Amino acid sequence: MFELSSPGRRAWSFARTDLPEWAAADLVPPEHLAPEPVALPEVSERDLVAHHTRLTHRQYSVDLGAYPLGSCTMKYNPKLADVAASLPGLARVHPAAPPSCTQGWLELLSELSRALAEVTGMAAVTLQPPAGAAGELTGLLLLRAWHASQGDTGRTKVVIPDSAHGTNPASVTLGGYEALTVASDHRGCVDLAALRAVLDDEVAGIMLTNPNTLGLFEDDIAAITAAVHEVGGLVYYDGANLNAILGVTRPGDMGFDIVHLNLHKTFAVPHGGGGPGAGPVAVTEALAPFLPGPLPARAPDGTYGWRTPARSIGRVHSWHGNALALARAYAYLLALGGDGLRRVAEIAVLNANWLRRRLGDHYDVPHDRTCMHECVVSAAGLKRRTGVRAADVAKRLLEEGFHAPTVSFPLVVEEALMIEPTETESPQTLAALADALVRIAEAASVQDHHAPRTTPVGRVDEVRAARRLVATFDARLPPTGGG
Amino acid sequence: MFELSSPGRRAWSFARTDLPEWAAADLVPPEHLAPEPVALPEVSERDLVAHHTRLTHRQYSVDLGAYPLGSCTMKYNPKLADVAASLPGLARVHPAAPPSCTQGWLELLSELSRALAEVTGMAAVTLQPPAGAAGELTGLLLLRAWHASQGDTGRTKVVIPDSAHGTNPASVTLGGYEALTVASDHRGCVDLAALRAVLDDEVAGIMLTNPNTLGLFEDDIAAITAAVHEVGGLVYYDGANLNAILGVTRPGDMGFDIVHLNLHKTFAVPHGGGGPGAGPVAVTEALAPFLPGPLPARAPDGTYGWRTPARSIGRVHSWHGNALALARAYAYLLALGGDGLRRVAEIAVLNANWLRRRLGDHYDVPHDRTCMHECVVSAAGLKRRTGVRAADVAKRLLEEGFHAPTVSFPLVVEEALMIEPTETESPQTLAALADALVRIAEAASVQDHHAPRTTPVGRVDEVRAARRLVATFDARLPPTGGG
Amino acid sequence: MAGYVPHTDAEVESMLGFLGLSSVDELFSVVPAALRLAGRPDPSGRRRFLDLPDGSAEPDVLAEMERLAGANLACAGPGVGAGHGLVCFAGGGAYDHEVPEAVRALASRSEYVTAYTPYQPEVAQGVLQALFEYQTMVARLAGLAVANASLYDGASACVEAANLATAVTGRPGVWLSLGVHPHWRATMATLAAGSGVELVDVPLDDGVTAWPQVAPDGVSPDPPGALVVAYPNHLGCLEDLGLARRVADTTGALLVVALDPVAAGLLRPPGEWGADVVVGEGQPLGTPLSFGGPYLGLFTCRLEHVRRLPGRLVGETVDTEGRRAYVSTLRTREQDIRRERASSNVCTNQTLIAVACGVQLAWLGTSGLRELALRCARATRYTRESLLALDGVEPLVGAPTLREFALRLPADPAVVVERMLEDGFLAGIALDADGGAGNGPGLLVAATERRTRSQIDAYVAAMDKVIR
Amino acid sequence: MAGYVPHTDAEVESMLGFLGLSSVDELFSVVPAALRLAGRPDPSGRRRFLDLPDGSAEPDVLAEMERLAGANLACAGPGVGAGHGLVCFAGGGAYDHEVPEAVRALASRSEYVTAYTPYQPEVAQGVLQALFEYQTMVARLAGLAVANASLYDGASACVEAANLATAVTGRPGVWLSLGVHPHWRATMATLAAGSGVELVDVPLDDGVTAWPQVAPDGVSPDPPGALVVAYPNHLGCLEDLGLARRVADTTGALLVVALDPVAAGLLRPPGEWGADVVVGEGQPLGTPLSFGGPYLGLFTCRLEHVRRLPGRLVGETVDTEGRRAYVSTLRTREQDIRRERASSNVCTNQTLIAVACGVQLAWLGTSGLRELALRCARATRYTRESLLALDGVEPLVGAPTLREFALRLPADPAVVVERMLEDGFLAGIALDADGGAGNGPGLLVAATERRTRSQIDAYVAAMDKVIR
Ligand SMILES: Cc1ncc(COP(=O)(O)O)c(C=O)c1O
Ligand SMILES: Cc1ncc(COP(=O)(O)O)c(C=O)c1O
Repeated sequence: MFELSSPGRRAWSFARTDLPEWAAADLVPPEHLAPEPVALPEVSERDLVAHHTRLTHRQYSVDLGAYPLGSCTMKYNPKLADVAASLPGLARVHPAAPPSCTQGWLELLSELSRALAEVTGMAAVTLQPPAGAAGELTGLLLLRAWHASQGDTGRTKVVIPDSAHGTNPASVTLGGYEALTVASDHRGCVDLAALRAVLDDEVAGIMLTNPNTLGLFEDDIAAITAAVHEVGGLVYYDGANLNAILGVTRPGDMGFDIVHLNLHKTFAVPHGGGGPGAGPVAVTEALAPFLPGPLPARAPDGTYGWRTPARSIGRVHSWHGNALALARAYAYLLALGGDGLRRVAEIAVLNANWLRRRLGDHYDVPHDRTCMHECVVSAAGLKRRTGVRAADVAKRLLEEGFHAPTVSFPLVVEEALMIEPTETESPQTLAALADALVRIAEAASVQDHHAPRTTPVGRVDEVRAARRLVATFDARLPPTGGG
Repeated sequence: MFELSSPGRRAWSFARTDLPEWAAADLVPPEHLAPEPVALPEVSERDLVAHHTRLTHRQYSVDLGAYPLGSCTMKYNPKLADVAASLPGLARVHPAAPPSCTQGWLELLSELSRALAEVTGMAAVTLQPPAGAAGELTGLLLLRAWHASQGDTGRTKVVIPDSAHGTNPASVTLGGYEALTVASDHRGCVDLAALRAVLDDEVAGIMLTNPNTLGLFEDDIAAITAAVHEVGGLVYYDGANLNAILGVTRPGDMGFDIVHLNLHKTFAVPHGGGGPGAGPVAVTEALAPFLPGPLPARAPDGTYGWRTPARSIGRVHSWHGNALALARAYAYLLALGGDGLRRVAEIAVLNANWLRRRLGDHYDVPHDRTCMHECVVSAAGLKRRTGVRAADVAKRLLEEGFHAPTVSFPLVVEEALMIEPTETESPQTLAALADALVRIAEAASVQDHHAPRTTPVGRVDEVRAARRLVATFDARLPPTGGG
Repeated sequence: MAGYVPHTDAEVESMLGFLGLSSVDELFSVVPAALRLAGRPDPSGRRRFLDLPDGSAEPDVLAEMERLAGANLACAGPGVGAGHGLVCFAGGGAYDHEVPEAVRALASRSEYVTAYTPYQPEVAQGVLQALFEYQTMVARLAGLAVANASLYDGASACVEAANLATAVTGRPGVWLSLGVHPHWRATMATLAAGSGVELVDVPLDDGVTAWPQVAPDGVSPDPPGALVVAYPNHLGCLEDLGLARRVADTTGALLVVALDPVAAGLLRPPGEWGADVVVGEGQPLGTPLSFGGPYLGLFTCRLEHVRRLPGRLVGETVDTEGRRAYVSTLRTREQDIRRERASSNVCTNQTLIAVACGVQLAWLGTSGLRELALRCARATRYTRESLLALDGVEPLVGAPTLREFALRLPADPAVVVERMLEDGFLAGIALDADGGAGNGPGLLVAATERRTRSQIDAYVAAMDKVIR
Repeated sequence: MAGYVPHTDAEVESMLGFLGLSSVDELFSVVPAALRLAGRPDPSGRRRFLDLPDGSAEPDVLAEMERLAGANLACAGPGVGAGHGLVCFAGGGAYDHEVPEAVRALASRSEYVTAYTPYQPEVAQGVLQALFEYQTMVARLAGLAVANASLYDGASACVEAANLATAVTGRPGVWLSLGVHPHWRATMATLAAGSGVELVDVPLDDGVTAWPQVAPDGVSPDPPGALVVAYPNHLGCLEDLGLARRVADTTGALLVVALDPVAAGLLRPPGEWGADVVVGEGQPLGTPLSFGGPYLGLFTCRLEHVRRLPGRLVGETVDTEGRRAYVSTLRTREQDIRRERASSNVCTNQTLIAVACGVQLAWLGTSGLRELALRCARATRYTRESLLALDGVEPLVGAPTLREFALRLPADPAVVVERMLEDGFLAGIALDADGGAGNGPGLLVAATERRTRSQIDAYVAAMDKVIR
């Protein structure tokens, strides 16, 4: 982009105007006026289009094929949701416009909240958090506010299992708590005895995801939530894995108090290369008064407005959350309905189990029992036999035209490959993916350290990137060819 | 696509309906009822999306880079025209709707006609022909009708230069005439003497493009049109090369009677992988009464309607031509305006001449004088020296990330490479293209017969395709890998 | 702006310098001065060469395009009642079908949109394979062996079919059913002036073609090269293709059938009836109404005629590595090679519309195409029965119909259409004596899968009011 | 349909067979029965597990979404007068700017839209390079060395800036100008409850921040870790960043500036004023109003703080062949590696919005960004002068403004906004005492490059009528 630049070239054009043409110096006091304009690329629209179109040809995506990244739920993102989210009546609405001109939006947000409450088995929902981690932090602040409301300010710790996603401990810290890690047991589940041993009146709560990060359903879940409640703690549900249990079981029924959802996983909001997502938080009746506000609310006359809960912790977003992402999720929800959501869970779980079984002869399966929406296999044996690690398998899979699974996570499994096929991959695609993984295992060799060789670039030097930081074009090294 | 199919799988869904659910047998008389449904692929929406997204990654396009195909004017297609053509108020209008509800369309078509008349220097325009060749045939039928109206039915021949595009002679035949070829002279232009020698009262007219297919301006043009008029013939302008002369000179001013335009070249209608285009025909006052109808017309009260010219040859399209392509061209015209059109010609010609000069030391330039919007160079010398032909150069250029020029055309130049950079390619892109062509010439070797090697597929076996025709999946050979 | 030209003044200077020129105007010195536009200086001193306004910025262009779009009454979606555009009951070869967003999204991928004709197959496998799939599906719809990669529209496909048939048989005569769309017939007549095809109109009898009596030995004074008949025809009626085939057999003509591709979801394929060439208008599959274009000419024929096939044909082959690959094939038929002896002059066709059609057909699949046809037929039946229940409304003809039908109204159809606009309905197409194929004025009505019961009921109620 | 699941019943059967199961329900036997939703049979006998309606087909979904969209008053384009949506004079951190179609088209390429976070750089060079370019341009806007790959929105960027500054200085106190957007301040307050950041509100004096007096030796009883100030601030005023820098220097605090990226086209970059961290709301560059999201948190800082940078950072490197390549770097800051000691918990950010912003900035280029800022400033000046000419309308504060300004009206601003809707204008944002940063109720007005003279004149005329 910067190399395409030529001084004075331009893509921009602005509408005809007949406003007075005050000069910059008439409009900006001298001490504030930029001495020179910001140096940006100067390119033609044609070159801009070619540049980015070419870049997209160097980018894998769900639309190009299977994306079995564990813990990420990379399912098909229906095109109809793209269209819904670009309707001018949704996309061109100012967030500070009074409710009298945003009734459609308020109804949408209100109905979406209701549906998410039903799916999770909770009482009330905030749609403000713009991603999962933001939802977690919101949840922890709710937990804090709730304890404070009980006059209980001595709790300093939040328990998390060792298999938890990194955002959990990080959010715990930002929520002002200390993270207390409990180990998983041999089944890959929370060790109930170990958990009981750490539970005391310093524990503010626990964060869990169920199915857990190994893709396993925590079957002691009722006992776990009861044990935490017993010591006065609250139980937080990380909803990143909700895809597995849609219409099957609900966090509320399991005894959870606070739930965040990743709409960019479970509800097919496209991931955008790393966002935007949406991380709504749902809570029990008891916690509802603490939710961030304002919330959409329906008046007795049927009109909608905003209402801030009585003891609200305050806002967690500049406006109303990632509204257009919420609109996409709502369109998806309408398309699927209750029946479609249940079907999602059924087929997501079927696909994952099929893969687990199919791969079992070629990879280690540390927890070889019915998994939920994803399965974790290990390349530990492969590594011992051939030197080929999980990361190499991942790179080889890129050569086969698939995206790689999640590797080296969860941390509790050596050489982990965490594979989440999702319900939108057909049996044929699953079979092709499995065949590729089997082929890779069977032909594993030291050559695989050099994979991938057929991708737009070869294996990338991550160490150099960190050691010799070049984070802007201005700090660039002299070109070394390619790209 | 067909391989992805699984019986019973589906992407489709239709709206809720509460109409009576008559069975097929209630609706279709038995002798008409299909014994079994049409066998189509049965795929999921997800797989359909992945399939076509992948296919697009196997396809070069203007949006990916330079496309210097001579005689094709592959310029940047502004995104704003895409949007304009998809406005529901244009895209969702039924072609048989009465004028009272299509005033916007009629105004658009009417204004576009006016602008094209101005650009060509002609009196009246039909927008019906859906492509250049259709425009040619329309023009020939106009010519025929005009002669008939003069009671002159003895004319049987239409003259075309040997360098003409293949559609010209084919259209002549379909217009009911015999094509009479005249040779070009050493300058690459129509040989005036040779032309005069064939002109007689059997000649109905001549078809020319100017600049001609060698990218050269026919500077005897006034004499040529006069000579044809002298024997009672009409002069037809193939507007495929109009990009070179926008705002510089006009067919009408040169003495042409009938002009077709390729809006998918000159007016940036994207080529769509081979259409749709639009091939409006513009004519002089004398020929206007013969135009196909109906034409958009403005009533004295300012409203628009349809009017069929008095002696119309009749329709040449099911409806009103490729309307949405016309809308794109109109948006482009509004964006460029008169000043922008002139600028197009200036820079298109500048780019072509720069390339001609830059390539002159490495390729033969049969007619090394100022060219217009394209230049024709020859690989004849290269072939003699190295065995590498124009077609090899083209394939090598694909490896360099560019589209190839037009090769083996015009037929009058041995080993022709016809290069049309267009005005939307920057000097940097031009330089890179030229560097690649120079590199190819300098490193030419027999290896080049195996190019391209880095494209989605290697050199394609065209002979086999024709010998063992497989034109549908049903007639397929057993798979041979790939694709 | 200014033509999307990237060049800065400095770059133009430097390029001119390389050419030894001092101004851009010098490039045009090869154009005789007398022919060069002189230009007039405008108030600002700049020369204007064309009598056109200066260019506009994107927002201004879009505002103007939106103004024009706003001056039309567009067809509304199924969920929308009167007041938000017209509810469309017009057909006549252009139908208001749903285009799924996935189809729209894929067909507007910029690689498909901004590619040229696939002259370099190595970098055009996307378009080529998409066309190959399209050809396969269209051939199956027709029940024939080969389809080309598209023609301009239904009319041009019909023209080419007549040209092919007259060339194959060496007979210029074409018996053209008046059930073929009047605009197609008009186009055929226009182009016949050049090609020498001799069209003989064949009238309808109660909605279906009344072929001339032919002596059983087929020896007729002027035997045709082709019979052309539409299925369903312009009045919506189902023609007897078996009869047409027998007439063709007796006279030695080829049978050309113009097929509606949506109705094809329920009908026995013309190929099974013995059609030699099947053409059609592809718009109903994947293309919005678009004020009549770009549409899509479907063209399929028996394998034996493939060397006379007009337009482009994609074939499967292999590359140097033996990998499957696609390429334009049998190119010697085409005008750029065979020139004046080409089977057709078609060069640019409607590729992108064909790609959209292929995507749409795959989205529908076996069961979806049938379901679509069924839903159209049901909506049409319901509309027809409801309208016929109105006082003074009668069928225009008696033959069975499927997805469209013609009525005789107790009022002038053109006036009815105009008045129904006020209620938010595009009531249909008013047929004059010609459009009604000689059956006098009538109203042609089609209801697609997008029409809901409440829309139809409201339409019928409005009609009831208007025709009184 | 049904969840876009491709599986046919036969395929499900066969997969279950492979697993030795006889029903899908058995897969869920690992879920304790007591927790499993039992489901209730519906009238058709099918079990319903959730109290939600059944799924709908695409046209029905779109019709419902269109109904909801139609129940909002959207902002109109520049060419459109009253009657076709609202003409927008509201800003307050969310501005009605043009998004060029090229930007929209590129940012909606499905590879960008449907990719995950670039964990596998070899197949993610598209997103990575686009982010690298974005980082470069945003850093230049701010006049600082590094930018991250985005945060959620302006508020979250401000929160992270405060967290970084308090971590760097080891001081929990943050002097927070009341000129910072009230929603951002509210968000900071919410999150401070967990992070322990201690916010001290600093009032405005006549529109600009009145920093506390600090002893010249800087020794204050409770020195802050950061000063946070907006440029321009929420009332549209240009803050004295030189003064802020001096206060920061004296107290040893970091200076955090919340920059409007469009105003940045005319303003001296905060980095040149000595800012340590510059944050901002990126919406004005490439993103429609979107009812407030997804928006874009801009975050830039001095190089020395890069190891505390929140969120993702793309760096340039090479691949095994020495070709240029991009990759997420300094990942040890991030939560998936450093876990509870991470510099931030951000994981998913706003990549696609950042990509759009990068495309938009490149579309504008050096001269375009300046031109955009100039046009906004002109429209704003014209609007301001016209409104001030009305009886009883006064500036709310006296400090100079650029692209937005606040007025005192002779009527209740909330009522004025409501009444102006009837005339087709979103008149601005009604400021209560808090939003007015203590200056009592007022109206906050912004006019972007999309506002034409005639729109502004009509707006002022309507305002004249409404405030009387
Ligand atoms: C288990 C789990 N929890 C939390 C998150 C965080 O969500 P987000 O990336 O939206 O912040 C993720 C996803 O990345 C996750 O997989
Ligand atoms: C010189 C010339 N004439 C005529 C044509 C035919 O135009 P079309 O392909 O639109 O039928 C072309 C383009 O292919 C051409 O280059």
